[in-house]
Amino acid sequence: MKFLKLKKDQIEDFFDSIHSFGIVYAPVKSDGKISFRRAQNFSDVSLEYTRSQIPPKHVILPMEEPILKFREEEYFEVVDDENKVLLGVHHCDIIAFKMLDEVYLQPPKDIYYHERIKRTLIIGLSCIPDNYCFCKATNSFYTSDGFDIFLHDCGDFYFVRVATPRGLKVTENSKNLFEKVDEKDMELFVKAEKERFERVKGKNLWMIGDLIELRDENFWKIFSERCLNCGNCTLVCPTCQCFEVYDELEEDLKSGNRFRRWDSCMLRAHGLVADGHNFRERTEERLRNRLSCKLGEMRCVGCGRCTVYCPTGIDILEIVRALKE
Amino acid sequence: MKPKIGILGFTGCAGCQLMILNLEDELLDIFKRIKLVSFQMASSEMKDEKLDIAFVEGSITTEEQKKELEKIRKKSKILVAIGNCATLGGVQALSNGIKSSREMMKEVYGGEFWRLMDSKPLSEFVEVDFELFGCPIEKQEFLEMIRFLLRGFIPLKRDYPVCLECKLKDNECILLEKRICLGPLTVAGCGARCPSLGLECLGCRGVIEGEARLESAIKIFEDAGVSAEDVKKIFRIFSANYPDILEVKS
Amino acid sequence: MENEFLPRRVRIEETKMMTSLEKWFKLDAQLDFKPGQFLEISVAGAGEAPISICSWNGVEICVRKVGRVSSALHQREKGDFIGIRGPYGNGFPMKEIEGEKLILVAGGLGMAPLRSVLQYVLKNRKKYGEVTFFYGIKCLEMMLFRDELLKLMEEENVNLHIAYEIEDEEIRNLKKRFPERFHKGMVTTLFEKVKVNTESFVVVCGPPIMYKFVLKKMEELGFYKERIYMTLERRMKCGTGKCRHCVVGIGSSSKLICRDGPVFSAIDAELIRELV
Amino acid sequence: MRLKINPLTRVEGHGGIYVEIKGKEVKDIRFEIYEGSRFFESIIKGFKYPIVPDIMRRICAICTASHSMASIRALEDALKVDISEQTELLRDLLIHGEMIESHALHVYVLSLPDYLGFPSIVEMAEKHPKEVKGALQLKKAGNMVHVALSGREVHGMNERVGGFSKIPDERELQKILEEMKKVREFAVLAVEIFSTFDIPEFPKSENLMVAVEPEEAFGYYGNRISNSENDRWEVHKYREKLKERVVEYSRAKHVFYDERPFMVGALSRISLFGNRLRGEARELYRENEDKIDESNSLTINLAQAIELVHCVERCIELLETLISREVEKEGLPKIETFESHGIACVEAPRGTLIHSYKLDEEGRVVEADVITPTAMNAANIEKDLRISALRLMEDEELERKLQLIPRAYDPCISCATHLIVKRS
Repeated sequence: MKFLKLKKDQIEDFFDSIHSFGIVYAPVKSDGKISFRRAQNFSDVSLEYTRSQIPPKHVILPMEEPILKFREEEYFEVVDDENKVLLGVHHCDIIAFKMLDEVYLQPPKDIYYHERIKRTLIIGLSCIPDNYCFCKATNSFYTSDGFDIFLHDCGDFYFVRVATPRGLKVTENSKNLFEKVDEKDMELFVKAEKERFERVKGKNLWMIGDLIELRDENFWKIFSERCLNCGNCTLVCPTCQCFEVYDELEEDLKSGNRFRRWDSCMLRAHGLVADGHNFRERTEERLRNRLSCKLGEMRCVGCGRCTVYCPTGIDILEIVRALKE
Repeated sequence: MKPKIGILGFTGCAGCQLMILNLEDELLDIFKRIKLVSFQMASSEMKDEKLDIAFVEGSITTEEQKKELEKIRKKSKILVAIGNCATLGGVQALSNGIKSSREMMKEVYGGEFWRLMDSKPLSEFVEVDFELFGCPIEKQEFLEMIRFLLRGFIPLKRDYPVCLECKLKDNECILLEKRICLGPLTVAGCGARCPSLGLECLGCRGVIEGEARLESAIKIFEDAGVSAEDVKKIFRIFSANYPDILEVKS
Repeated sequence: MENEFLPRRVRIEETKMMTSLEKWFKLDAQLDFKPGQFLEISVAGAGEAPISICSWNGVEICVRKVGRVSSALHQREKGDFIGIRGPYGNGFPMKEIEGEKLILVAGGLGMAPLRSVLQYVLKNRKKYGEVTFFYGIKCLEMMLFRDELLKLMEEENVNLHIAYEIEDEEIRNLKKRFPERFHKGMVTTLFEKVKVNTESFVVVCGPPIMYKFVLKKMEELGFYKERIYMTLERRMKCGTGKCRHCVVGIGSSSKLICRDGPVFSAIDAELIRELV
Repeated sequence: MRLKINPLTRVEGHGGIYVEIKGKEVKDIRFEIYEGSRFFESIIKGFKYPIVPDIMRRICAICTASHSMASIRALEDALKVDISEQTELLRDLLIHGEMIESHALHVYVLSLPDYLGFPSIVEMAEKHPKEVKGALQLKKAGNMVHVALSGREVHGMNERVGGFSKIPDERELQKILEEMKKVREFAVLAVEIFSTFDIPEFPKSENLMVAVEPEEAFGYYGNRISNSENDRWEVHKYREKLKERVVEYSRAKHVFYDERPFMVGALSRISLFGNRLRGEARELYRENEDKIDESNSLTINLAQAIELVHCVERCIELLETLISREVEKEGLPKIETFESHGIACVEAPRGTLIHSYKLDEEGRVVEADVITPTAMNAANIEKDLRISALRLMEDEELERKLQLIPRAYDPCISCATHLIVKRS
C-alpha cells in the first residue's frame, strides 16, 4: 500500500484528472437524495454523504440491461466495454463488490459483470455513519482491498491509500496534486478512523445462521406481519445478486432482446415454478430466506439500507435482537 | 393468412382504444400484419366475422352488453380484457353496492328508462384469456402483448408490484412520507408513473391477485393517521369489485 | 471469453408427441454430459427453461407443456432451431454405482432424466449388477417411451415394473403379456410386491410429494441413506448458480440446486431444510 | 320507411340514428345514445378535493385534460386558490396540446376517411401516406405536451389543484418546441384539404352559437359565456340559461338554451371570436371566411382545421415564453378547506364544458354537476338530422349522408352519458 496526502483544495483538480481514465460516476445530490450518476463537473458531486438509496452496484450490474440480441434463433452478445471511474464508494459498498465478485466471477464466469468490473477504477471514500449502520458487526467497517485508491477525510486534507498498479498510475498521472505523508498526517488519519469507529453501533452476529433456522414459523410471522411484499429491502441492498431474465420481441416478431433485470426474493415470482407451485409462498418464508441469505451466509455489509428504506419500518437489527433472546 | 383482430368497447371512456391509436409510430406497422375486422372508434367497416383476437375495453353495465359480450366470446379464439373497466369494473364501479344503479337512476333521471346493473368486469360473465391492466392501458404493454400473440407465444405477465419499477427509477418512497400510496398492492407495468411525479399511486392497475397484503397495508395506513374508511374509499376507486378491503381486515 | 449466457443454435432432428402433454425432441448436438444433467433450452422471444437430458446416446429432451417456454417449444417442429446452454448440474454418480445393484424409481415426468441413467447402464451393462426399474404412472396414456420400455420388458435385461392408478382394457392385455409386471397402486407399493436388495443404490425422480413417501418406505426397509440419490430439477432458472431462485435450506447449510445439485443424496435431505 | 344506423362508427362511444319517415313527412328523428351511464356526479360524493380531478377526468379520454382543467378551476374557484403566472402559462399550453391531439384525431382519423371514401385511416394510408403521416405526427406533438405536463397522453395526473406536481425542465420543453415546428405544415395542410372539399349543404339551418369568451386573444379559458345574439353572462349563472330535459330514447339528457337547441364547438368559437385569431391562423380564417358557414354544421371540420393552425402557433409561442422565462420548481400551495361552491368552464375540443362543485368544510364533495358539450349539441344534432332527412327524402345515400352530421359534431358520447343532473 502506498500512502499520500491530497489537500482538500486540490480535490477539484484531482476530479478533473480522473476523467481521462473513464466515464466518472459519483454521488450526486438531486432533490435531497444521493444517487450514483455520471458527473461531468465537480459542482454536482457531494462527497459528504451517509448512504445512497441505490447502491453503486447499479453501475457494474445495471438494474435492467439487454444481455443478448437475437434474430430467429441466432444470438449475439451485448457487452459494455466502456471504461468507468466509480468515485466516492464507502467501505461497505466496496466489500459488497468483493462479495459480488465471489458470485459472478466464480466459474461459470458472468462476462457482463467481469467486463465491467475489470474496466472500472474504484476510488473509495471515508463515510459518515449514522445509527442505522452496523458494519462493525458484519466486519465491513474497514477494507484494505477491493479499491484502487481510498480517500480518508481528515479535516483539511485527504489521507490517500493507493492499493493497485492502476491506482498508482492515477496518482502518477497527477503527481503535482499529491504530497508526502508525515507523522502528523498519519496521526490525524488514525484519529479520524477512531472517531468513525465510535459512531457505529456494536452488535455481534455469532450463531445467527442457526438461530434463523431454529426459530419456527410463528416467530417469522410476527416480523413479517407489517411486510407488504414490495421488495424494497432487496432492491436497495448492495450484495443482492438475484436477477430475472425475460425476452422482448421487436417489430418484425423474429428479432428481439433478452433482458436481465434485478429481482427480489420478497416477490412472488422468485420461488414460483412452472406448474404453479411456490417454494416460498408465504411472506414469513420469504423474510426468513432473506435473513438466511444475508446474515446466515454472512452476505451483509451492515449498510442499513434495508431498514432505512423499508416503507413499513421493519428493522433488521430488531429481528437480530429478537433472534438472540 | 393475416389474423383477424377486433377492438371493441362497452361502458367506459374509450381511453384504451385511444391509447392504441396513440401508438403513432408503430400503428401502421401492426395494422399491416393483421386484418382489422372491427375497430368501432376508428373504422366504419363493421363486419361480424370470426375473430382470432378480440381486444375488449369497458365494463358491463346492461343486459344487452352482457349478451353482446357473450357473442364476442363465442366468435373469438382469444379474448383480451384491456383497461381497468374490463378487468376490474372501472371507476364507475364505485357506485356498486352502495346505491343500486336503479335507485340512482330513479333519484336522478326520474324514472327507469333502461335496465342497468352494477358495473362488472368481463371476467364476471365470460372466460378471459389475457388481461391488460391500467386506466388507461400502457401503449408499450399493448404493443408487447400483440407482438407475443401474433408470434403465438403466451404474453409476459407482470406479477410484481409497482414498487420494483419505482425503485428502479430511484424514486423516494412516498409511503415513508406517511402518504397513502397503493404501489405495493398494485400490478406493475406503468413504470411507477405517478410516484415518479411525486404523487401517490392510486392503484389504477388493480390489485396483484392473491399476493397483495391488504391487512398489512391497512395497518400501515392507519399508523400514518388515515382512517380505515378513507383507505377503503381510495382503494375502491379502481378496485371496487375486489372483495371489500375492510372485510379482508377482520 | 466464453459467455455462459450465449445459447448455441441447434437444429431439431426429430419430434414426436409422447402424450397429450409431453413432446419428445431429438437435437442435432454433440455434448459430453453425465446422466441427470440438464440443459437451459432457449426459444428466442419466449425465454429460457431448465430441462433435463432424457437420453445417453445422442441429446434428447422430453418437454411437458406447462409454461411460456414449454408452450413455445411445443410449436417447434422438425428442422426448426432452438438455443441450448449447458450441460449444467452434477448428474448422477455413475462411477460410484459401478459394480453395485441399482434400482431406478420414476414418477410421471421423472422418467425423463432416469431414462438417461437407464441408457447409460444398458450401454455399460457389464459394469453393473442387477438393475430394477419402478415406474409409477397415472394411466397408460400418460406413460412415456412406452414402446421402448415394453421392448425392454421382453429382453429381461432389466426387471421393469409399472405401477398404475387407472386400469383400462389395454393394461389388462399387457398384464396377460407380461405377468407380474403391472401392479395397481402407488410406486411405493412396488417395494413390497417385488423382491429388492436393500444394499442396492437407488436413483429417484418424480413430483415433490413422491420423494417423501419413497424415502420413508426405503427407510423402513433399511436402505442406506448415502446410496439413495434424487434429482430435484424443478425449481431452477439461470442454471449457472447466480440468480439464486433455486436456493434451498437455511444459513450455512443452504445450497443452490443448479450448482450443488440437482442430484442430492438422502443424507443431504436430512441436513437441508425443505429440500424434499 | 324506418332507418336505424347503429352503431355509429368513427365516433367516440356508442351512438346511433333512428329515422322514421311516413310518406312525405319525417315522423320521428332521434340521435340515440346507448352508452352505459356511469353516474359520475353521484360516485364523486364524499371524496376530498385533491383527488376529484383524477376521478372526474375519467369521464372522457379524448378531452381528459379539459375535464381535469374544468374540475380543477371549479375547485380553485370554490376554495379561493390563486395560481402563479407560470401555472397559467402551463395550463394554457396543456389545453392547446389537447386541442391539437383531439382535432388531429377527429379531422384526419375520424372525418377525412368519409370525404376520401375509405372505411378507416388504415386503408387510407396506402393512397394518402402524406395525410396519414401528418395526422399521426400532429397527434404525437399534441400527446408530447400531454405527457410532459400531465404525465400521460390519457388520464394524466400531474396537473393538480393549485398548480403542477412536477414541472417539466427546459430540455423537455425544447424537444416539444422542435416537434411543434415540424408539424406546423400538417396543420396548414388540414385547412387546405378541407377548404377544397365542396361541403354538402343539406343540414343548412339557423344555429344559435355559444362559446366561452376568451380573455384577450383567441383561446379556450374564460369565465364568461356569450352567444351569437350578444347575450353574455357569468358562468356562475349557467343554471338560469342552460336547462336539461330527459329524453326517453337517449341516456344523455339534451340541453336547451332558453328552450332552444344551440351549438357549441369549433364552428361556434371561430364564428364568435374568429376576429381575435393571429398569425397564419388569422390569414387562413380570412381566406376561408366564405366557406365557414355558421348555418352549416358540416363546416365544423374546416373550423377545427383552422383551430389546429392556431393551436400549433400558440403552443410554439407559449413554449418559447416558458423557455425564455426559465421554469421554476414551484411546489403546490397549502390550501385551507371551508364550505363553499365553485363553478368553472373551459372550451373543450367539442365545445363549452362546465363543472360545478359544492364542498363541505373538510373539502369533501357534497354535490357535483357537469354539463358536457355533446349533451349541449344533442338537440342541435337532431335539428340538423330532421332538416336533412326532409331534404334527402329520395336520396339513396340517405344513410351515409345522415351519418356525416353527428360525426361532424365530433360527439363524445361517453361524456354525454356521464351526465346526470338533479331534475331542475
